[in-house]
Amino acid sequence: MENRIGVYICHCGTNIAGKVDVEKVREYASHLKNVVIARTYMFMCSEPGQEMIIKDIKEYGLNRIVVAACTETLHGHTFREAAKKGGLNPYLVQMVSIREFDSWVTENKEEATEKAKSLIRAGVYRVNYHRPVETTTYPVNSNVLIVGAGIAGITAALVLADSGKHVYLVEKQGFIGGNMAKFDKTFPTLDCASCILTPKMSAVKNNPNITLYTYSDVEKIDGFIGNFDVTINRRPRYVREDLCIGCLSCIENCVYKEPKFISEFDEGIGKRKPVYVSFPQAIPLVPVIDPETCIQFRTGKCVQTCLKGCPTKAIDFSMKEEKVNVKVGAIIATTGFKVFDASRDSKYGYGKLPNVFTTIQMERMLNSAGPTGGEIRLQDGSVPKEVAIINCVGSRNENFNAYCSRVCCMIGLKHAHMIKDRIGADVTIFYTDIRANGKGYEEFYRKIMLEGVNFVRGEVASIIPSENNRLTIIFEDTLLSRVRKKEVDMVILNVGLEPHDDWEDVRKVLNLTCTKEGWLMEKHPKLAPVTSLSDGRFIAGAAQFPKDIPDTVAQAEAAAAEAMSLVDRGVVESEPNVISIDENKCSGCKMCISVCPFNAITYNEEKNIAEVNIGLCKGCGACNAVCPSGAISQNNYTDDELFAEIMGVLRE
Amino acid sequence: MNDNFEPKIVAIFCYWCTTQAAELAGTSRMTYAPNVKIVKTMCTGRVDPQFILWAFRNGADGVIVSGCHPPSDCHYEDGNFKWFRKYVLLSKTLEQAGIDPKRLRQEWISASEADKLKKVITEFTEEIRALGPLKHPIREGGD
Amino acid sequence: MGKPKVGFYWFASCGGCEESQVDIADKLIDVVNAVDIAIWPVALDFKDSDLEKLEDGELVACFLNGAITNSEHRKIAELFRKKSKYVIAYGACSYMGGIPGLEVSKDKESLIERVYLKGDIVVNPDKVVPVQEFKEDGVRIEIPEIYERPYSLDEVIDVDFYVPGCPPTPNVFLDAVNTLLSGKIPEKGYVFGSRKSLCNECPLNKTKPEKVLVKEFKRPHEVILDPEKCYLAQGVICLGPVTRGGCDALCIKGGMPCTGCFGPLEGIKDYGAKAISYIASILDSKDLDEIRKTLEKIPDPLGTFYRYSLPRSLFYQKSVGDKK
Amino acid sequence: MKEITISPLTRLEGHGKIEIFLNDSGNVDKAYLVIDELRGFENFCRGRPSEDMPQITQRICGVCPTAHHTASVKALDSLYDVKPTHTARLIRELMYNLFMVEDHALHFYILAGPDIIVGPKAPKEERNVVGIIKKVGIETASYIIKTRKSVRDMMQYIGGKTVHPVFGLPGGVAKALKPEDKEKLQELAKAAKEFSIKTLETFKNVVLKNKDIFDLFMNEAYRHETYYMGLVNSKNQDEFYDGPIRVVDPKGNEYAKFPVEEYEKHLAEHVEPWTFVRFTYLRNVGWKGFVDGKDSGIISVAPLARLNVSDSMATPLADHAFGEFYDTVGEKPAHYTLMNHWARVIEILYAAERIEEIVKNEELYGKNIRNIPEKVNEKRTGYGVVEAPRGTLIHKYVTDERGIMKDLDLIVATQNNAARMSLSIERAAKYFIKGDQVEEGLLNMVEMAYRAYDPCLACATHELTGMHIFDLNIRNNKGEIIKTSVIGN
Repeated sequence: MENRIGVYICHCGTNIAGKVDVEKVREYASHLKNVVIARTYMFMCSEPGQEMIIKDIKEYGLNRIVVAACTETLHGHTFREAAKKGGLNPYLVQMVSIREFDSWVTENKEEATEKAKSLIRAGVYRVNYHRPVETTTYPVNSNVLIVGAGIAGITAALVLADSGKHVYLVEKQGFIGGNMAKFDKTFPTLDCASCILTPKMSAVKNNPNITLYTYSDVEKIDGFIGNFDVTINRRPRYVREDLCIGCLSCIENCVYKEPKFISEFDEGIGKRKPVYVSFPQAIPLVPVIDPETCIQFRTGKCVQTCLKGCPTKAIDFSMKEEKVNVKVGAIIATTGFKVFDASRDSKYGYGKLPNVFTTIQMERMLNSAGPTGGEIRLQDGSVPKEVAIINCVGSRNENFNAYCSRVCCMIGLKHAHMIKDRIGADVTIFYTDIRANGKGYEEFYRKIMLEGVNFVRGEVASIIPSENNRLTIIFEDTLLSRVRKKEVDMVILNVGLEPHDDWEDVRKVLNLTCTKEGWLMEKHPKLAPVTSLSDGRFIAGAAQFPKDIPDTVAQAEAAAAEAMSLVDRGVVESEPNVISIDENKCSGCKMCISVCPFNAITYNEEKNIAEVNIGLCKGCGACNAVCPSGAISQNNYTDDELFAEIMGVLRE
Repeated sequence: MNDNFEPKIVAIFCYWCTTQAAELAGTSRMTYAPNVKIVKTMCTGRVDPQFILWAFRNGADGVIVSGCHPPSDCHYEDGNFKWFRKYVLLSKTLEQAGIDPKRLRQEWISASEADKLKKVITEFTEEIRALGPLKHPIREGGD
Repeated sequence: MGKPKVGFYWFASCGGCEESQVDIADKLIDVVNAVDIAIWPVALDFKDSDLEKLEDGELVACFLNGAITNSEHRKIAELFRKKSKYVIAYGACSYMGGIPGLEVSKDKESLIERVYLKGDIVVNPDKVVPVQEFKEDGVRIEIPEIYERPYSLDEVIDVDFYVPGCPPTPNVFLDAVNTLLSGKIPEKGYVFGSRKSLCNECPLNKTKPEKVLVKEFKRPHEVILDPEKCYLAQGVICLGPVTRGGCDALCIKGGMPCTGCFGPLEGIKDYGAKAISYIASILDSKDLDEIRKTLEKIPDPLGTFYRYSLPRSLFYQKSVGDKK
Repeated sequence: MKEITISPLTRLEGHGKIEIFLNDSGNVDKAYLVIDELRGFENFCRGRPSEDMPQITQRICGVCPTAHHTASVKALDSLYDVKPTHTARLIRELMYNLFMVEDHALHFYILAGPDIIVGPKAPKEERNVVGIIKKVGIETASYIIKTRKSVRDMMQYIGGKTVHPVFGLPGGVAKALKPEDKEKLQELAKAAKEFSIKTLETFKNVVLKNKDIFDLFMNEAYRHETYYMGLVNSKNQDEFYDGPIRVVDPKGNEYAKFPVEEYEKHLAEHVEPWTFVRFTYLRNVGWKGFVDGKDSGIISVAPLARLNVSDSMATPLADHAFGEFYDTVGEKPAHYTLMNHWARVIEILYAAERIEEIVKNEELYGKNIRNIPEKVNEKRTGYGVVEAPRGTLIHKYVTDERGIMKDLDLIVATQNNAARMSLSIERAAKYFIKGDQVEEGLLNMVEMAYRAYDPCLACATHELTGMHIFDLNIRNNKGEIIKTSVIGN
């Protein structure tokens, strides 16, 4: 039966119609071969727009649909569904982007109109070759994997667990809580971070629907949306979680009487023993033994007082790596951020000059549970009288990070307030612009100003030591545009946020897309802000881009909701773009097997042909490109479809 | 010479990286030459050298293929490398057959590099404009 | 009615096609008995007046070998088309342009100069070169118009079937003859030989690993091939995967890789491009520079991947059968 | 004068033709051998890897591909300075002699046979394969076909393919023979020898025992006193595969003996505007136009020439036949063109005897068939020469340091004979065609003049498209065709 094509051209308000003469294009399209009806409409994606297609399919006996509008990424699904409602196989629809690929990127109206014609022509040529694609549906595993147990991961985990989904929460560190666990107070309300976080942390611990894997990494993810097969690697903490009761007597009894090793959690300003917990309320309250510093591991000749002191003999020096396999239907990546390493920008003298700290170190210093018990001290133990806070360290700077880290301004204000509040020191904030664009933020900014904090709009040139351990800041006052000096006792560098160093590996393991800096990419900034480009994988928190706690929590709950809607749906469609092999054409030359990255194709010795396991096929089409017998065709990307499309964009 | 010559250019982009970059360029309203028409495949590994010859045969003066950055951006392990290998061998063949290999351009443009996409498209269009229309028997095939 | 009339003819060919027809040897007699060979220059005296005398469509089939390289070839080809029910392009030259078809990528002028003026041992002080029309006291000798390039037969006339090979093997020839005699006429454009590629019948295919990944491609004279192992897997370019089978893997049995004289299978638009696609794809390297260097060592992609098919390639083929 | 017009005749083009022009008195004025098309191996081989040449250049000719293949692979040996292993050389020689047997046999029985066996003056419709079968009987006929086939099957086994073999590689061959092949080969050798003896007998019966034909063979019309050229071994014996090129003058004295690397010194090519073929001649004697004699550089190659440049034959039976030959002809060199037929059957015998020797040699079945070439020689130039059935065949390649072809020069057998062929045609025409009485049988005798050379126009015109038939046109003084004929070679 010959093809009957309907072409639908979207105005998208003025987004398209403002540039493209849609009527002209419609007129042109209506004369293309096999086109039965061509229409334009204000918003094709709207209910009436879809109805129009459904109606025409019945009325005009359409068996092919071309929609010229935004992009397939955005609305491909919408129009496939419409076709389905009209009784067509959804894959007999071809979407043509005349917005993103034309009206939005073309200046001249005539040119935009001409381009739209050729793109639509290509779509029409192509759709002629579309074949119905039958996708199977797979049951969805209702478990969810969450990678990263900071405030984002914890929030998402609780939302899902409370709704009865089982969550596997994987944390690289020995203890959950992420960066937030390090904070003292949160802006702008100044309520204490732990008061918010600790209840959530223990809720995680106590929720039977949450399996927590700390000190662990996700090693491998196989399978596809709805049916992921996850391999988790649990690094040995040498204290057995099943036996430990969290009395911490091992730390008591460690042969090191005093903590003498740098505490990572305390950002270098505190010390710990070889056996440690990050902080007293840590979850899980099971210490970690660090083999780098533990005598038993370094020499093998330790008296093992920790073990002797352990009531349950939970200490086990022979613990090994352990692989755990879990099956999940959805994945949420909440891998968080790291702060900018201030020593990369030498002008601040960070790491060289005493009394130059970062905001995250200050958080620990301010934290009553922190190394200084909340006391603000210089290296020599004295109390600073003059403190400088320097904003935008590593941010808004082409040499490091061009972007604004969004949270620093508020952190600086918070610290200024707390320092004044606790030690009454004179505080000066060196800022570029103060960005206080959140609920109650501007008010907070005002409040701090009234508290008498000095604000200098300045660009710091360098910090040099001066008499009695003081620091001289040389800077350009960008309001007076003069170079000035300022002497202080303490400098706090307001460092920006960055993706973790290992973002590439994480991206690869989770098969996500990242920006060039390494932030996780969302499918669409507005329409799908917590959905990744890879099916069944969602993202939340500062791993996507720097954001404060309220935004992070909001995103986490959104991601949880997205994941829930997927696993509650119960079924997913199989990958539609899989390949098929025509065994009457296949010569058994094995070239496809050689290029398949997923070992989805195998050789049938006795039939002397190749066979595909579509469960493993992820639809890249590499085998289609090489098949020298023309026996392989990839759904929705057959040779004929692509040849037709290429010809279409070029000529009548 | 070719004052009113408007190059015809086909751009074959992989879905994951360069097509996303093109969509980002759109949402960011970055304007570029209308000469370039995008055809998408799931992966550059899908690109068959036949497509390139087919494009030239049907009137393309230039072809760009762009995918995910090597080594590890490809969502199908190494589709980008598979394309690159074909590209190298094909370019040499084009040259032998008397088609300037500059008319086939290979790029890596990641999902976030809309600016690079704009730059590449603009550059390439000008380069092809300078080269002039493709004159080769491959054109006589045009039916 | 009498025996079906058939005709044989050659255009620009080397005579190998005739040899391949004669090589059916003993079976030749059967063929001769089954049909009435109206025209066969290699064995029987023939003038094209004989051809003109025939009724239109009187020949059931004609087997035409050799590429079309001048106006006279075209004239006779058209005559055969008129007189024959089925026109069969016989052999690589007629089917795809063949090895002399490589000429399409070169220019004619340089040839005349090379051969007649710059020939290594040519003595030609007066710069004499052959002319289209030679006149000298009463003597007049004409040479037909020579085309710029060789054409495959279906670029000049409508062709019904193809017999591939350089030359076709006696078996494929017999298969074609017998199929037509049996009356089971295949669909238009049918290419005789196997429906599958050479690998399908290659005795070495079972020795080919499931994943063929090659570190580098060696030129055939640089290695001693193990005759018992897939040559491609040994790193030598073999075009078996992309080449129609039916040749009994003669070259393979002769210790050399396939060079593709049987041409592509159905659904492949461009033989060479497809060859490039799989050869490049199985290169085992994820280092851009290494990839460049390694592939640089394939000295002549055009001549390697289009050795028999350049005139019929997407690069040069005149009449495109792929019109949308 | 009365014109004989056989017309209308649309002339066949796109292949060679002989143009004979009559003067006012209707006698032959001029005759031309015209080859009229361009192919261009010299052109498109450039840029190709040299190792592909054995397979590419043989597409010049599907009748003698083995000759081109072998000359080509020898050029590669020399380009890479690599000697084939002893086993490889034996395999190449075996292949080559098998080829000589079947190719010579094809010519003697199928192409020349009609004239010799059926008879030059026999009606045209009988002068073809069918006529021969009638004459020699179906058994003999099928015996000939069977033997030729068994030889060609063996060639396929050794070379991969019979038409366009693939086995040749610089430094050796692609495929080794197995010890178990010995038996097969010895049987074949035996069969080939019997066949060649029978063939020689056949020749004697139809020619020597038939006065008319013998007189025709010894007819002045077919006699030219030219130089002769061919390969010889160290004992100045007829050689196909390798050896120096020897040239004797019309008196039979050695004029030159040189390795192929020096061919440019001794040979030159002459160009005529009315044909695409280049005429080879002796550079130091010079081009004197289409005339024979000691002062004309025109040379002749092919079987008769090879015998003429040899002092004897390397194998017993062939050597005996060689003696017989010259005793009968009564001169050495023998200048009678038709004697090529006799020389040819003697060479079949020689080739068969060589095959017998080679298959006896245990080393033929060795495993060591390749020496891997290192790199191209300083000059980046390779020379290869063989005796094709139709005469001396030279391939010369120039490459870059990677062995990629920059240039090639091919001197092929029929080209070496082209000048003398033109002579023969004109002379025979003048002799047989008098007062435009162009009688069919006589006309065929003109054709015989060139057919004796077994010319391969595909080869002769490697620049050109191969062609195997050509027209013979006779035109009156007005240049109008008064008679035409088509000749299959």
